[in-house]
Amino acid sequence: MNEDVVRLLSPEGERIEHEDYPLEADHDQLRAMYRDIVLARRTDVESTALQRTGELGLWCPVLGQEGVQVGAAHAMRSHDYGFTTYREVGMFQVRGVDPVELLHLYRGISHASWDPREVGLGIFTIVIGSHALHSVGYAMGIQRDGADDAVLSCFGDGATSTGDVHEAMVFASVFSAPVVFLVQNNQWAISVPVTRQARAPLSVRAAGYGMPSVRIDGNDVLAGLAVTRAALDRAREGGGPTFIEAVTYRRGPHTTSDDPTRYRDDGEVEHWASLDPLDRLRRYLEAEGAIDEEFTARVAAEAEGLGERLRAAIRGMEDPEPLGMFDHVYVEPHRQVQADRAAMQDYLASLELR
Amino acid sequence: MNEDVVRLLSPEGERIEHEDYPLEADHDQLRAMYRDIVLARRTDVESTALQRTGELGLWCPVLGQEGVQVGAAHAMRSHDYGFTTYREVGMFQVRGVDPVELLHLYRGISHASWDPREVGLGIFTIVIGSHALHSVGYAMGIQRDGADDAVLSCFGDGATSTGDVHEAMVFASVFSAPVVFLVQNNQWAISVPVTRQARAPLSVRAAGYGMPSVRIDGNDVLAGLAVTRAALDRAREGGGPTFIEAVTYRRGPHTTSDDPTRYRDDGEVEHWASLDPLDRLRRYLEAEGAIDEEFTARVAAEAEGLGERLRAAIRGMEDPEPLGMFDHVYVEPHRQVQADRAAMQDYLASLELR
Amino acid sequence: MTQMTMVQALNAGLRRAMENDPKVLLMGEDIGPLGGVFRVTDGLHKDFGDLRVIDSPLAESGIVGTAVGLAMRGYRPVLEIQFDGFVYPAFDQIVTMVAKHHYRSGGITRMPMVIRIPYGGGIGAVEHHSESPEAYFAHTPGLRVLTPADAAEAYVTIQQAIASDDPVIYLEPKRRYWDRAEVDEVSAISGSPWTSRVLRRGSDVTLVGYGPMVRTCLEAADAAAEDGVSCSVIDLRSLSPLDVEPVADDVRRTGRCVVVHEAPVVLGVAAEVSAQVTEQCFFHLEAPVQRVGGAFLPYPPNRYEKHYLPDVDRVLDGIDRSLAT
Amino acid sequence: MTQMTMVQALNAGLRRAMENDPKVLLMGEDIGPLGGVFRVTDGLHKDFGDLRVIDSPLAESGIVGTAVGLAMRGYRPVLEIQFDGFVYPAFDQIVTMVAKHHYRSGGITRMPMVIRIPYGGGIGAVEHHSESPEAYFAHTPGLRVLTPADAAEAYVTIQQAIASDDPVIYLEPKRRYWDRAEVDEVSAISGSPWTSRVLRRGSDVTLVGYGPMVRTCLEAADAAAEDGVSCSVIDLRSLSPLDVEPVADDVRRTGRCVVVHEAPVVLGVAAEVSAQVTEQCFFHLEAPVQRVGGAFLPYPPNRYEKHYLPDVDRVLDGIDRSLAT
Ligand SMILES: Cc1ncc(C[n+]2csc(CCOP(=O)(O)OP(=O)(O)O)c2C)c(N)n1
Ligand SMILES: Cc1ncc(C[n+]2csc(CCOP(=O)(O)OP(=O)(O)O)c2C)c(N)n1
Ligand SMILES: [Mg+2]
Ligand SMILES: [Mg+2]
Repeated sequence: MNEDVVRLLSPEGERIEHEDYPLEADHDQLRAMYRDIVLARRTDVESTALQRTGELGLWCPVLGQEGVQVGAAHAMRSHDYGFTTYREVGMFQVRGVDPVELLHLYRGISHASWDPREVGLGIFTIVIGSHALHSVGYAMGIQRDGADDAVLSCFGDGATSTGDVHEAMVFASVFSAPVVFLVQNNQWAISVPVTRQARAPLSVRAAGYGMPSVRIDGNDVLAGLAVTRAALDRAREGGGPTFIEAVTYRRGPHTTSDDPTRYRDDGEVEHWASLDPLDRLRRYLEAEGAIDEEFTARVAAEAEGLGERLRAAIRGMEDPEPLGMFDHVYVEPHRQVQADRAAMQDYLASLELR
Repeated sequence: MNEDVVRLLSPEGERIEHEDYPLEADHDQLRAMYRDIVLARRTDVESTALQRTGELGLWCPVLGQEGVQVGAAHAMRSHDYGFTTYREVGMFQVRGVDPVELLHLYRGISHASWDPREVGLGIFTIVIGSHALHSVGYAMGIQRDGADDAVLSCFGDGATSTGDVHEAMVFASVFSAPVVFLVQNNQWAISVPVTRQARAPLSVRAAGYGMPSVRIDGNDVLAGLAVTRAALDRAREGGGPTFIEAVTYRRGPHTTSDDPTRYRDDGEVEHWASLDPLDRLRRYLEAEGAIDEEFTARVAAEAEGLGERLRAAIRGMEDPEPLGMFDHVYVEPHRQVQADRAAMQDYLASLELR
Repeated sequence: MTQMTMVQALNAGLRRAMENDPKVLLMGEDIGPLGGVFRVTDGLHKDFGDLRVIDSPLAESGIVGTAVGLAMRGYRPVLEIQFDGFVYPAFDQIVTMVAKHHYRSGGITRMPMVIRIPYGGGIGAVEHHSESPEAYFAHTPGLRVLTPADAAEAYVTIQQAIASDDPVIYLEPKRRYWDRAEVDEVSAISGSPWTSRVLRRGSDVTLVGYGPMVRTCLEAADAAAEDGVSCSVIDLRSLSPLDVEPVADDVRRTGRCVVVHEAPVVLGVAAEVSAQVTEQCFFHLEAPVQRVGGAFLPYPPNRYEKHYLPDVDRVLDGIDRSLAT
Repeated sequence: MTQMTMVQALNAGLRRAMENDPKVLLMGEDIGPLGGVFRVTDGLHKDFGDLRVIDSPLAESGIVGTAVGLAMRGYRPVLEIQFDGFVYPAFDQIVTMVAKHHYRSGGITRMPMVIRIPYGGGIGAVEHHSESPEAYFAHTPGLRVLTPADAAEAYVTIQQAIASDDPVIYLEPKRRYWDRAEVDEVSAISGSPWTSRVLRRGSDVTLVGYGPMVRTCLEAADAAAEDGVSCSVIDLRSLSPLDVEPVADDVRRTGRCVVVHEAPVVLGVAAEVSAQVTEQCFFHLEAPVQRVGGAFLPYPPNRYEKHYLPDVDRVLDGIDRSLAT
């Protein structure tokens, strides 16, 4: 990893002070973050397993990136709003998206099913980069409301090549929108290395928009928390957007359909395993005396329970009623949808008669 | 104008040495550039007049921007290739696009009519920003040919906000394509000031792609020549892309349909008139003894002749034959076009019978 | 009643929508101090300020994409795309985000948004300034598509589009921008815009058009009447949903139908009208539905447009073809 | 003859095209060492290297836009768009640049380019991975549109598409990627791809499909035969130009026509086929052309797709509707 990053916790779990990002270590929050990583990881492992047994069509593993996700999500206030990619299990966990909702999606029952207003997190789109613009628009809405909320907009290194991310940076900067861009540079966009997206560190892009940027250790939950919090606060106070590049690594395959042996070495993966975000947080908390065996056992048991809940939920998931697919195409009645629905209803009835 | 620009010729016409851009002043080339500005200006004035009298549907005045256009075009070798916008009359002049071709276009007889291979300049598109990508692809082709040509890609300040320009910079940098991006920052995109496109100087964008950049005085033909030549040479030698921001000003309306009094002050226009690129070149050449009255009179007469030629050409321009519109939709015969053409032919014949 | 051009009617309609609902805001290129290249937003920036009339950077995907976020936050953005030919950079945001968002959110998040696009030819413009992209949008589930035929319609339907909780592609026939009509600014707005309008009843042929071609159809009906052919004229007005019922009803009487648009005929709106009318009136049709529209070529240089665009003669030719069967 | 899946056939066809013409090069996301998410380009990067098999940055407009420049320089780029739902960011480059360039250049500059797009549903994929965008392209003058129905077709037509001097949108029916067929790698390639293929002659109903629905139509014809209904089956293959003549010829015999596709029916390809067949066979038709296709909604979550997608029963229902008139 490039050493030119903000890091508050070493891979060995030692606390590093950084003059720009002082952080009061609140043990409750630290414990909560530990728990969130463990639970996110459980959702990840369990869902991968459910995909392997054919219960899910697909899953996007997050292993290795939970540090910055959980840290940054903890930096958000409840009224703040987040936009994520598919790989943001740590964010979902912290903001309170029930992982069962994710199972619905990857099982093909719904495209999304949580209420963004309840959790302050938009449903994600798979179309890379396009939500960066939605983030900025949402932030422009906050401005117009005169509210002091802020938006966290997450995307990957691959996404930075898209026109939409560029246009998002242009709009955010010229309108001083209260938005923080958080790029998880996990080194890969499926099989394409980040060097195919950029010749310079991604964080350098920000200056071109007159926007400050920070490069952080993405496997350091404390850096994720402190730097994101500072940026969100700056945004809500009218200081405009900030760009954060979190340097991290996707240790698993891109999705359960992917075969990373075709394009990368195991050595790389092992190196990054030694920089695991949970390991270093645990070491730090143990040294601080903030957690003990009883606590870790309790969290482990909770994770077990979560795993069981997910397996049970899958067993109970039934295919939706066919006519449900006609719901919500429009808010107001639309002649064509009504006609097609009626025709489908007749057709289904005719099948039963046969 | 921001003073942080490369300038080799002061507004008063004094030569300024710049250590990065030494320039041997070749009098023949200097005189040629003088002539090109005068002729481009004549094309511009004449075409504007032809639009006012209803002979052309539209015209895009270039007044004020001819300095960098002519300088940069003179930096190109004959095998180099350029991509421009609609406003690049100086480029067209230098590369040898007959202005009569432009009249065809703005009169609505053709979308374009010159052969890009002959002049080494692509036909332009009005869709802002999209040709930046074509430039990069063309440059990638040069790479694959193993040729030492280079591409000059011109666009405006407004274009820098488009996703396509961003994607062009990404592709150019990661593939080290032999292309030079030349932005004519003329301060306006129709009625929108450049501050609505960017919070920082546009040239700062380049660093985010790991690309060098230079900001130049766009009303200084020598800076345009020297800086573009250096960048093109760097590109052809495998050094990759360069980004040049030419700071200049659009002194006329956006097009003949525009009404700039709605959005800007005359004072601004007057200020920039005092920085005119032709005035300063003339002062310099006179002081150098590179031109005399006889020369300027000869060029003036040539411009007169050009004006007459354009007026005569317009008088001779006939509307095209209706069936010509079916030509060149496809290279190979296409059933639908053939059928539609035949139907139109029958229809036109039936009208004559009536 | 006030005499207005379509530009003035749209301006008045936008103003009224902004007065009635503080969540309505406008965004687009050059819509602020300049008032838009056609002056549709003239004076609105002055009266409603920077926060509600937003001159955007030059980026169409950015305009539509940020509007998606504004809608999520509870705003009702009304966007201007400067010309038909410049909507394509925003196509991804329109078809994958705007069109689908309510559906994919399971009905939780609405996307009330109007995307205004001056469209069509006939004004002698340069390339990319005369296109008719309506079929792309009418083929896309999740969008609604409206196009006014005259100033009175424009005044009413722009407000109805803004009031709709679904996203609306609002296509303004630019060659009719300067046509005048009586506009009723006083009465409350009523009626549904999602229906076809029967403008004239005839007995021989049903003429169907929309947007810029409605006037052309009316003129053709006049000309046909002189030749003793009596035409109905129907303005589709809404291209999604299509309201084919009134057309089918009329065709059941006339037995003949001619559909007119500027866009290329192949897979143009007339193809759908033809298919539906034939499905519904098969035994009433005395001739196949005739389509009059653009040939299969990119919009040509404007000196060709008098031949490219359907005009009264071309519509009469379509009527003749129908009557010849 | 070799047994191949469609993926293998495309791979072999691409390889042969690259061997035959050094100007052919491939570009797309993950098409290099990974071989594409469907492995269509498997092994090509290894054998042809970085300069001819280009793993691109994640930017579809960039892929198509740079290919325009490559074509201007004399190359023949063959692009891969990873999935149907990701072609829209490139829509502007495709419809305003690729489609129009030869025309707008006055015939001087050609745009030989193939844009490969895996399309359609039926594989239980997540959102944006199952769409059928063909009507957008078939409505766009300047583009050609091809879609193979099986491996043998794929092997031949991908090479023909690459050899075409016009730009081709090449739509690969991803649910048929793993279907096997006998592929002739030896004979010289001949015949035109721009025609419909009559696969079966029947006497009662003309079934028309393309891409993924060809197999479905053949299966439906088998099932109908068991009920004593004899169907012709025609594969359109080329969606631009459409070759309706063989369909019309057949309908003149059968009097009935059913057109099938996955895309939404409204303004789908079947609308155009219906309109043209009706124009050409008006007095031969015994029933209106029936359309079987997607309902007017965004592609639904995949647990609905068995209901959303036309299958044998839905095609039989279309046949019944036709026969019922
Ligand atoms: C517009 C678009 N193009 C292509 C894809 C296919 N695709 C899915 S994920 C992905 C890579 C994304 O990389 P990155 O942004 O780095 O995010 P990561 O998966 O690494 O978290 C690609 C190419 C897509 N989803 N959207
Ligand atoms: C994609 C696109 N959107 C909008 C327009 C309308 N338009 C034409 S020129 C222009 C401003 C261009 O500004 P800039 O890039 O600075 O070039 P300049 O005209 O100043 O030379 C706009 C918005 C367009 N041509 N293309
Ligand atoms: Mg990544
Ligand atoms: Mg400008």
